[in-house]
Amino acid sequence: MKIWGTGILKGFVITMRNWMRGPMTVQYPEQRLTLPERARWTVTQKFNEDGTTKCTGCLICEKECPDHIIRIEMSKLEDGTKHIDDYVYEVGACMMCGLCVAACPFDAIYMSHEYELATRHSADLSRVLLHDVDAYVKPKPKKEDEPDA
Amino acid sequence: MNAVAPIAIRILAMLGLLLVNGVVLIYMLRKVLGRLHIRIGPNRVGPFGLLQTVADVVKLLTKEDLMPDSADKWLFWIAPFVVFVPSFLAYLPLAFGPNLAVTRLDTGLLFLLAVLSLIPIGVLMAGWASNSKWSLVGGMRAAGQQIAYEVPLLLSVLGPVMMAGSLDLSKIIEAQKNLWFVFPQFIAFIIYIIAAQADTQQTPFDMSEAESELITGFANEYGGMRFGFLFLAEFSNMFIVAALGTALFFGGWYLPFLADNPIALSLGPVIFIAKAYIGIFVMMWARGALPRIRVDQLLAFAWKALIPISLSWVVIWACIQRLVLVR
Amino acid sequence: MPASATEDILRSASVAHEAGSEALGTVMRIGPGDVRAALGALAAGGFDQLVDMFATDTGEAIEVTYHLRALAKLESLFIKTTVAYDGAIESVWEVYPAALYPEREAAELLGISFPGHPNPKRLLTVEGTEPLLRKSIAIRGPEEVQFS
Amino acid sequence: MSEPRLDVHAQPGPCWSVPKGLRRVPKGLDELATEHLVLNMGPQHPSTHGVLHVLLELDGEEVQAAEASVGYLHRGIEKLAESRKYHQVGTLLDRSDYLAGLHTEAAFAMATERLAEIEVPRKAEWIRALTMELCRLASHYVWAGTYGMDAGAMAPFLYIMRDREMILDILEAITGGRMMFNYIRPGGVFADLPAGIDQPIRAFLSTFETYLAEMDALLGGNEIFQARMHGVGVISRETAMAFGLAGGTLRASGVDFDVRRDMPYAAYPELDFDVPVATGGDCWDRYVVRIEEMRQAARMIRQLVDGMPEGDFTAKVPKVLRPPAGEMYAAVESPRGELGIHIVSDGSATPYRMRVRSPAYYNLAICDEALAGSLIADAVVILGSLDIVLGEIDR
Repeated sequence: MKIWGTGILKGFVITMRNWMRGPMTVQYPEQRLTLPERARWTVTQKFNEDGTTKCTGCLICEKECPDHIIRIEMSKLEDGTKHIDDYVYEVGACMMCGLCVAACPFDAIYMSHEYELATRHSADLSRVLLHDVDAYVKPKPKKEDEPDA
Repeated sequence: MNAVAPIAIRILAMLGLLLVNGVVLIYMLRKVLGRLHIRIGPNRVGPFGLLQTVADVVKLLTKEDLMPDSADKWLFWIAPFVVFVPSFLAYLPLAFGPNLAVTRLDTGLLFLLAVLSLIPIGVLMAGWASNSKWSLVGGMRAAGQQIAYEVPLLLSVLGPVMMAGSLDLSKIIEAQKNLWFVFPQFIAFIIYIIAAQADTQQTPFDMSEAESELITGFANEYGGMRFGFLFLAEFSNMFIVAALGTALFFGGWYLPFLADNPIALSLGPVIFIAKAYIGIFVMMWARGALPRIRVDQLLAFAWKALIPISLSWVVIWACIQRLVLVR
Repeated sequence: MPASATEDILRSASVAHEAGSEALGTVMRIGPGDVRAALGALAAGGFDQLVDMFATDTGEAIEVTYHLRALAKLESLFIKTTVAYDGAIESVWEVYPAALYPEREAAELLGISFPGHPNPKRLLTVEGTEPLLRKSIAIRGPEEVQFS
Repeated sequence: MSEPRLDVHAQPGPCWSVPKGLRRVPKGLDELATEHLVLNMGPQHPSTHGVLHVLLELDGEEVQAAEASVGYLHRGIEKLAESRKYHQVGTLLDRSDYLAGLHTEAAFAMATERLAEIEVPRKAEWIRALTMELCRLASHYVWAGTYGMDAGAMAPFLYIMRDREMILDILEAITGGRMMFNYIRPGGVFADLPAGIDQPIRAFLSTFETYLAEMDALLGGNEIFQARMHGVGVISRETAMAFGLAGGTLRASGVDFDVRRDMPYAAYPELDFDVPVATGGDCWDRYVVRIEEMRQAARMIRQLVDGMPEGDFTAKVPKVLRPPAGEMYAAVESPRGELGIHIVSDGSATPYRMRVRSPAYYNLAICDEALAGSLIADAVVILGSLDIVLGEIDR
């Protein structure tokens, strides 16, 4: 059995060399890493320049979500356009896969870089992204813009 | 009454030193290991995390004193003290400066090693009384290991004892005024550090704790201040073997080339403790750098390598001293 | 032609089989009673590795697939057999110890049994769990998922 | 004489024989009649790498029999996949082998492509190979670090985590996720490489050799570590074949098989790499093989970055993929070995049956065989050397 050789002394040297390199810790609340552009965190709504939603209520994201955590409650207005009562997003159950964003044909949602998701109340794990707004109607097929209800 | 008071003060001072040592060493261990692991270590509680250990002590004190249902109640209760008391007793014969010791015993070294060898009993008690299989294995390992490494530890200190011609630690240190024993006794010194590491269950010989195998072994079922005592005893043992190494091999309170300097002499205790802390630092460094040896290899190493070598060194040195040095 | 060589092995072990070449590769279908004999002959005939073994609920019965490989020739072979629900196939662990775990898994997840298995305990689920991979066990759908 | 209490091999059949690859008839005489101790190692043990539960029957410190009890992480991925469309399955498979999600995704994507006969563009193949090799390095880093921790060395783990962090940053920039990538989809990859990604990769490669050599010296160069590893947990070639072992564990036992070379996929036919093989089959050989694999992975990453072709990153794939009815098996060499996905399709938008042939599952099956006769300390090391990921075993 070969024991007590140079390998052990070398181990001492290497650990000391790493001490000299200094700690690699990023002290989180004070220092933060920059996230790359593609980092996926919570799903967030995009808005038009005038502040109206880009969501047309097509329900593709709801169908696409593998975990069924997006729920859109809608009602039809008299003129046949859609009205979004609630766009509910269960952030606590979201696995940030990005499939809803990839599927959205109207570029109405994106994966934000909001990663501090701990909350004190379980109710905060469910977010209402849109509440009581008219669904966006693309200007191309219909030229009229819905006035806000 | 007047005769008792100074002794009581000395004992209390030793207890204070032990507790301060514990607090400082835990902080030091975390910082040293942190830096070796390219981390920062504690830095949130107080400036530079200095109050971290204090916070831990408060935490341990306020924890519920849990006892496993099936534990052997009496043994479980007493085991931490059986571990802790010998490690406190071992402080008594240590000489920190000229005439600075709790008690000066002619057989100080023998006393120290004798009380140190009581510790395995406590560890075995803790392991057995917990009624946990992991603790039992840990306790058994500790017992086997300490019995195996007591022998080379004892044999390795015989060299300095022969050179000094005394078992009194103060006399051994005084004999090193001109020549530290580490130079003539280098082989004994190597055996001493290995055996001392093993005897105090430090990495790479932390068999009884074996984080990745037994998950703190014998201390598995302990919580609160009971665990605190086991923990404290471990750090106090670290200090004892480092201090003993300083006294036996590194000239205690003497500085090289300044042995007669009155300022250096008046700083004796500081020098002594600083040397001991350097030794502790090396022990911590080993903890950061080395993997753990396996238990059968450990025992084989003690019985097949360390004991024969140390035994032959004792014989060789006895011959050298008798035939060459003392005419 | 490797497929015919494989057929020879099966024929010499007097195993009735139905050879086919699908997109998957060479597939041999045998009866559930012949599995032990067929795999024993194939193991002796050079198929030294059981790559995988799993069962599928086809809707009428359970189809068990043994994926063998001859490592020297890098040749894959799929042995398929069909067994009734709650049916039994003799364990092949003495031929391929690799089947020890998958047989336990298939037994609990599809409700078939492997007589001769040395340790026929459940592997993944606890006692009392339904055979989850059967098609009759429904997956929770979006309507049933309720949050908060 | 006391009988082993675990019923690992407790049922001698009518025609009892020791199967090929087993060392011994698993019943020994214990003439000292000492009492055996059944120890529950896990599911919350630091060295079982997750939630593995191993029952050890001990005689003193020696393991007489061992039985792995898995399933604590069973999420029913195979069942859930039957309800998901083909492009949604990747999110599940990321969570199967959570240290190397890209490999599982790639195996599934390849099986789907072969079933639906989709031609994957060359650039997509190269991106796949690049990300998979990075992922392999990240996974091997975790293995090497935890292997050191199993042996009691803490420092290598933290040093290796520093290097892994660089890889995870690169992978996050490419895929958007650090461990749950959802990047390799049927038809290609989800997005093109971001501009300028070769800079961080080259920066990583420039320090890779130094840091790996340091780590290797700290573990493999250490005499204590060597003494712990040599001759421990020997798995013979026959045993390895019989138990269907895969990857580094198989190659350390002397079987020269690597899916990347022998059943080529992605960009591997165009790459120049060696497959390290050892013959001893002990823990030390598994260590050596995996360390060498890391060097080879870095070599491949260098070639992949230098030779990255231009072109499309994905083929034209319909929004809802409906492969024709049939079956398909596709395998990749994941960090743990041959990872295969077997898809049964009935022509609908969801797989009829998906089977994950996970290498760690087969590697773990040998623990009953390999642990018997070792010490507790060895058992920990052997389990570490098998490189198990419980997410993949339990699925």
